Amino acid sequence: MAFRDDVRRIRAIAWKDLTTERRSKAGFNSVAALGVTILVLFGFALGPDAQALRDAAAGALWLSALFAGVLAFNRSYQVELESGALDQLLQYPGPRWVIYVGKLIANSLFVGLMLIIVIAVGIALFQVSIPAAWPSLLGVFALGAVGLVVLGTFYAAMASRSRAREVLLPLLLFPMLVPVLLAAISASKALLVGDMMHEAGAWIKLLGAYDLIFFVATLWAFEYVIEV
Amino acid sequence: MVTSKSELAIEAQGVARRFGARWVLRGVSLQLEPGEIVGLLGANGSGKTTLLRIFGTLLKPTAGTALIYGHDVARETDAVRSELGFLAHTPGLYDDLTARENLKFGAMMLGLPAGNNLDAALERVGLGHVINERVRGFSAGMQRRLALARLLLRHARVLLLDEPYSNLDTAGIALMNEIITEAGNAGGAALVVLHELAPAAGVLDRTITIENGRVADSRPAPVPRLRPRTAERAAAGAGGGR
Amino acid sequence: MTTAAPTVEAPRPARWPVFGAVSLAALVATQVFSFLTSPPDQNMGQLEKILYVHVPAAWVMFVCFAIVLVYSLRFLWKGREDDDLLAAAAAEVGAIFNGLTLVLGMIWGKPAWGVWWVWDARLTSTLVLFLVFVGYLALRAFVEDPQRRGQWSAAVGILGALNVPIVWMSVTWWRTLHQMPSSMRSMAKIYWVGMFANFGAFLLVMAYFIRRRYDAACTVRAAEHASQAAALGGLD
Amino acid sequence: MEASNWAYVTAAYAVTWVLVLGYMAYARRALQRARAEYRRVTGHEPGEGDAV
Repeated sequence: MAFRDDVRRIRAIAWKDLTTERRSKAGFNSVAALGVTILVLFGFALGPDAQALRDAAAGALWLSALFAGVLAFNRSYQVELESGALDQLLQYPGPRWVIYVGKLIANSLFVGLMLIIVIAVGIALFQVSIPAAWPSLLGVFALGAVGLVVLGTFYAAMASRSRAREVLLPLLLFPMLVPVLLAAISASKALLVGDMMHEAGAWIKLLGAYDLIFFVATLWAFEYVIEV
Repeated sequence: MVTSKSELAIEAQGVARRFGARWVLRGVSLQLEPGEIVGLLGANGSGKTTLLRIFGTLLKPTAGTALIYGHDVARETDAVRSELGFLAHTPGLYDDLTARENLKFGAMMLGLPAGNNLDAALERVGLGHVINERVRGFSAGMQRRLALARLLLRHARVLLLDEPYSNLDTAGIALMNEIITEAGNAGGAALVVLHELAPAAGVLDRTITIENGRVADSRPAPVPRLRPRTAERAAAGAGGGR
Repeated sequence: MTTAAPTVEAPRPARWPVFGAVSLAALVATQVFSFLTSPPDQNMGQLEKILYVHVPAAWVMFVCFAIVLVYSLRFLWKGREDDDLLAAAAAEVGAIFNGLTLVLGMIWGKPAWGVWWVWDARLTSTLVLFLVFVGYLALRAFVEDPQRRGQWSAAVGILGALNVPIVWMSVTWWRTLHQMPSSMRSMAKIYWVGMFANFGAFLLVMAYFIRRRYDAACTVRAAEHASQAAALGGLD
Repeated sequence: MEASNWAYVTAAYAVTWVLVLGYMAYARRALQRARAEYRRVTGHEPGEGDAV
């Protein structure tokens, strides 16, 4: 019974966040546009040589997603802070982790959609040919995105409510995401060239373990972060 | 010396709160019985809102104890939250949701049905004509009415209202008073932060003045509260103080 | 009558300065000892002597971050403010030793590898750890409310500590899947004696540092509590 | 190689000692400031009874 209440609350928060985000299209559009812009800038930095571009494609893609994603995470709490909505949100009874999970779902869809756009543009710009193992590649993107969103949503709950939120979120988040970035970039890179060394599997396992560990840890710690 | 649970609706014992180096509350003690409606007066920065937010589980006291129906606001937050109706200074609405969607969100979070009851609440606060319009276009007064409709959904035993009359027109003030009085007559307690007494005339039992973070004065309201017949009130009070 | 914020007492000035002097003397002694006992390495010449400070500094840094983890968990569990202050002191001292480890690693790297920095697994994960705890200290600097600062930084500290083995693993794979693994060459026994002696001395210095920083934090908080008592005008 | 190595070893130990002594001085100053503030507020030395 209590569990059904929690599920309903999670649904309410995810629905509310997504509806708000959908209605203010400007938010999503500008975040996705920023992701694409960063990708283009990477293209300039890496030069016109096709092979160099292809080699760096996976790294450029993930970094663009990361930089654009950071904006999305702070936005997710901006809605709550604008007219004191967080005060009301905290007034509802029930465990606090439902707020986190609701926001996690909304942010996952948001970042997932952005990632699709960035990937599509990246494939074209960096002259990448889609490998035969594309379902695994999709899995890598999903696992990497989850890692990104889990920690991003968690740290934004603090950063968005502190002074200097613009600098604090990346400062806290980026070092924590090193394993995700290494794993996602290495796995994508390996899969793009056909995974001759069979190293993608290990990275995918690492991504899965990372996601699981930090999902559980943040779920537990969220109450301490949001309640003060 | 904790009083037995549910004897008092709202109670503070030496509540103090510090922000940085500044002491906003310096040991506030007060008690509200079930059915009591109390106005909280005081100059700007005297600590009224801070006290209200402590009762509303949004701030933890730096020292002292605050209780709602015997539940400690710092520890038994869930029990306290299911008793509370909190109207903050800001309406706390989502601008890109419609009036009805804002209520629907509240109802879902509270585990209430989201059907005709929402429209009825909106009608009651005079927003029946803008049910499906987005809050972004609402005036400040309309937003406050919507926040009031959301408050009505909760059927709370304790109302914490922070300057509830600001931005409201005459009809809105009358509506607010009606809702506060109803809650009081049903045995609920209300703590109302005010910066002037006039709009709350005939609503309050008592006023408490906060000065410099302490209770400076507690006295009966200048205009006594209009009550229904005593028998009803006694019955309602007994029911509320169960 | 309950009090939400447990009080912190100002520690009286004790014999910690003596302890500090002793630990400094120990550090001098162990360094002299290791200098005298270590023969020059065949390949590295005198360079091996850097390891006597580099490796113990890295170990001490891990000890510090273990303290951060333990006391952060304890703070969230019990809510005692002094646990938070101790975790913060350990984080700061840990960051100092972390920075020392990095600089010494670079000083070692220049003659050994010919460059100041290589993306070696050890150096890289030490750098990542350093950044995590710079974030921890930045967060503390940006948040005033003690309760909020305590709970937030405890969460950041716990997640950061949780990340250490994962970072280590990922960076190691990242290196070894493409290149030869970088491992320490086997060393003569006499090096290990010097290493552990230095580690012991560093531990004493670490304990002294943490204690001093913790004392300072407690004194500051106790002064604030005292001004609270004054503000409350004897209202207990 | 030998000669230049000594320079690196010296640098390493210099960095270590500068850091250790520097941090020690910093910690000492911070503690003294905290104690001065405590004396100003309470009118007595830290640790002399009256824990709140």
